[in-house]
Amino acid sequence: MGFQEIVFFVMGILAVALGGCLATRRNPVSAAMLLISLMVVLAGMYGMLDAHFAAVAQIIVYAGAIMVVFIFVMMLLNLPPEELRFGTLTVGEIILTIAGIGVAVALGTKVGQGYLVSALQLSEARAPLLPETENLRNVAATMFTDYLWSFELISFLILAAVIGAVVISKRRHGHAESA
Amino acid sequence: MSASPSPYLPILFAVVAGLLVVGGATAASFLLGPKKPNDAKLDVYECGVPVVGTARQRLSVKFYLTAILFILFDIETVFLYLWASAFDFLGWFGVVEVGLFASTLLLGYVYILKRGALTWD
Amino acid sequence: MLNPMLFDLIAMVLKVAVALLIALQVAPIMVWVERRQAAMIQRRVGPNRVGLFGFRMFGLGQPLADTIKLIFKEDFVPKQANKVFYVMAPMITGLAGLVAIVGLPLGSYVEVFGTRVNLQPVELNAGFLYLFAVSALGVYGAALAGWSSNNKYALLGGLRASAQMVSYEIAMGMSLLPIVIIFGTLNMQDIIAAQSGHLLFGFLPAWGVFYAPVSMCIFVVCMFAETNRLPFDLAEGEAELVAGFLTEYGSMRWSLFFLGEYAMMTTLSGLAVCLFFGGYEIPWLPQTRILELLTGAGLGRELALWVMFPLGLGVLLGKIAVFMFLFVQARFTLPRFRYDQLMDLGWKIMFPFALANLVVSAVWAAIAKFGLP
Amino acid sequence: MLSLPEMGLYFSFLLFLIGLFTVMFRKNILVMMLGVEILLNAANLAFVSASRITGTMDGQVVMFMVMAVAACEAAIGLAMIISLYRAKASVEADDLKLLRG
Repeated sequence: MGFQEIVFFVMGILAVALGGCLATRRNPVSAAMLLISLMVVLAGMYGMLDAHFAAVAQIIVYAGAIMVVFIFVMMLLNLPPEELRFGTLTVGEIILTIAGIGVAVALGTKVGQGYLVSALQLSEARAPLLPETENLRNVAATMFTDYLWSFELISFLILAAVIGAVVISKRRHGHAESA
Repeated sequence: MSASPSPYLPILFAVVAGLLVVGGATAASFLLGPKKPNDAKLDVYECGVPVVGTARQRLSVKFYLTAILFILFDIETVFLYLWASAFDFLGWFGVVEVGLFASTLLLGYVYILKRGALTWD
Repeated sequence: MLNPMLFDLIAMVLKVAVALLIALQVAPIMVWVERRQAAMIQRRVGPNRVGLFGFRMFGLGQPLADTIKLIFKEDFVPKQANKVFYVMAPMITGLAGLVAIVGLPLGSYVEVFGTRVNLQPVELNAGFLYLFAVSALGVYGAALAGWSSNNKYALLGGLRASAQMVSYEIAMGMSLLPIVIIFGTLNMQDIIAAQSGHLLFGFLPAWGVFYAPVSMCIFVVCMFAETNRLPFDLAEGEAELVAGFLTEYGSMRWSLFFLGEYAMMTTLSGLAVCLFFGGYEIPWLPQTRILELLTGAGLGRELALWVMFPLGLGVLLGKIAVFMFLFVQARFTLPRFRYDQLMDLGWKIMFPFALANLVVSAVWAAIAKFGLP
Repeated sequence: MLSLPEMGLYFSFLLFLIGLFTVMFRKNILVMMLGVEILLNAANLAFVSASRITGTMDGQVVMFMVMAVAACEAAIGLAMIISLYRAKASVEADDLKLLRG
């Protein structure tokens, strides 16, 4: 159990603890701030998994862009702290939860993990194309050659998101509204 | 200790040292500063004008839209950095490929300008 | 010989300490520089009263006096303010500034007991993107400060400041792409080395600014906007919204905001210097030449490297000082933008220019590197 | 005991559980959206661990795709929540019964 494993384990436990604490916060803004710290801890974990550019991109995109909009929306909708709804669980939800936890535990056992890891071996992925250069160049080399089509489709996805965001937030004509 | 100290150790150390400096300054000011709160001082500062309305009304949608469009163009910047770092490996093929990517997003940007979504009132 | 692990640890601690000291020294000095330069521009004297034992030191004691004053002023939390975030906001801004400056390269390398020590405290695989990540986190300081101080004007100021920082971040990210394309790497040390070797057209130093002048202009403008400096400081403009998101803050918390702002200004101008103006290299006299001269003059190799470290650091700080002079000069000469002009400039002018500049330099670099298609 | 990436897989499914829990047991739509973000981050962690296990770069490439999808989802979702808030002045999930959901 080298030092790296211990540090990674501690960060994992910290991430799970932050997630748990986040799920039970009454004030949405503190929940969002906890999610930002969760994302920074995850960026550290990516760094330890040798995904250096993923760590920096995670902070720039998730913690630096997506959460800014969450914070904007939460701050400006002056939301009252919400009382948590634990009591009223419907039967369907109980069954769903048990089934979910059951599947999760099955996946978590040694057999499940073995299945997961073996599933990864089947894919015919190539070895990194620029092995000893920066991690960033490897990712780019694989992305722009093997995953060419999904990269182009991503641009259409973002285009749709841009047009959708503009259309949704424009005021519908003849609809009085205060903001 | 681990084979080679990971490149993230200095960041951790800088964050801890920064927290010490920043926390120390706040604590020093909290401990050393006088503590005589009175209502006038604690009231909201509105240049002396009595406060009107609560502080948390809703504000114009422009702020949300700016931040939302920022996310989408930030994703584009991350993909462009990926391509720029492997520019010499990808050659002309990469330039054409990313050209398509960027021109599609340019369409979105032109749509925003035409629709006047970012004109501040 | 002490074991390599301890050696790396000590080297890392010392490098981070030097970087943090620079950041902590910048704030008081900049306060003095701003007042003196403002005085010079407006033909008045500026602070020169504070002195020790009758020796006036033309006002250099002023920042010291300010710091002590700020520590002893009362800091209170206004009613209904969200106490946790009210105290946390200045810490986030201050911390972002301090953690960002650690990413700058202070020099090339130094050899101690034969092992080579790289003089960049934080050298990540992703190079200078580390600085963008930290400045992206710095936005929360302004947003939380505005919201948590329960004051309409502070909320509007905090919102405007974060919206402005956010929209100029894209143009800043886009503007540095040509540099990555031309130099092929994100690592600042390699970029500086690539800038110092040869001469461009015979007499010009091969600086980034001559390769991509437009991206330098866009980056400098975005630097002003990113740190809320005039002419982009509408969020805390004194005449506009009382003091923007700083309205409810006093004493030390107020100065923490400015500590973070000055540290972020130093970091971004350091980044501009390293990418466009050759970092710690003297234009026509690269460090390798100096090393030969020094070792030729009889100094040992390690001692020569140790002599070159303060020289390189001095050159870097000198170039950053030029940018700081530019910051302060702009503050007292340019009028402030109206908010819609400011956002239009960010979205409708900076972003298209950065994109066009990227297309031009990508095609030009592709032709230069791979010949015509 | 466990190599680093396998531990990553364990933590990613723990985070997935927490995200699922947040989405199911919270009334405020915004906090549900946070739950969805946790789910996507758990998926990202699993992809990066898988990329480390197999030693190829495909995991990280797909991670950037997931990040782009998450960004678009958050952008559109929040735009909808804003217009919904303007219509109904509340963000409680129970108030949205127009479609008899």
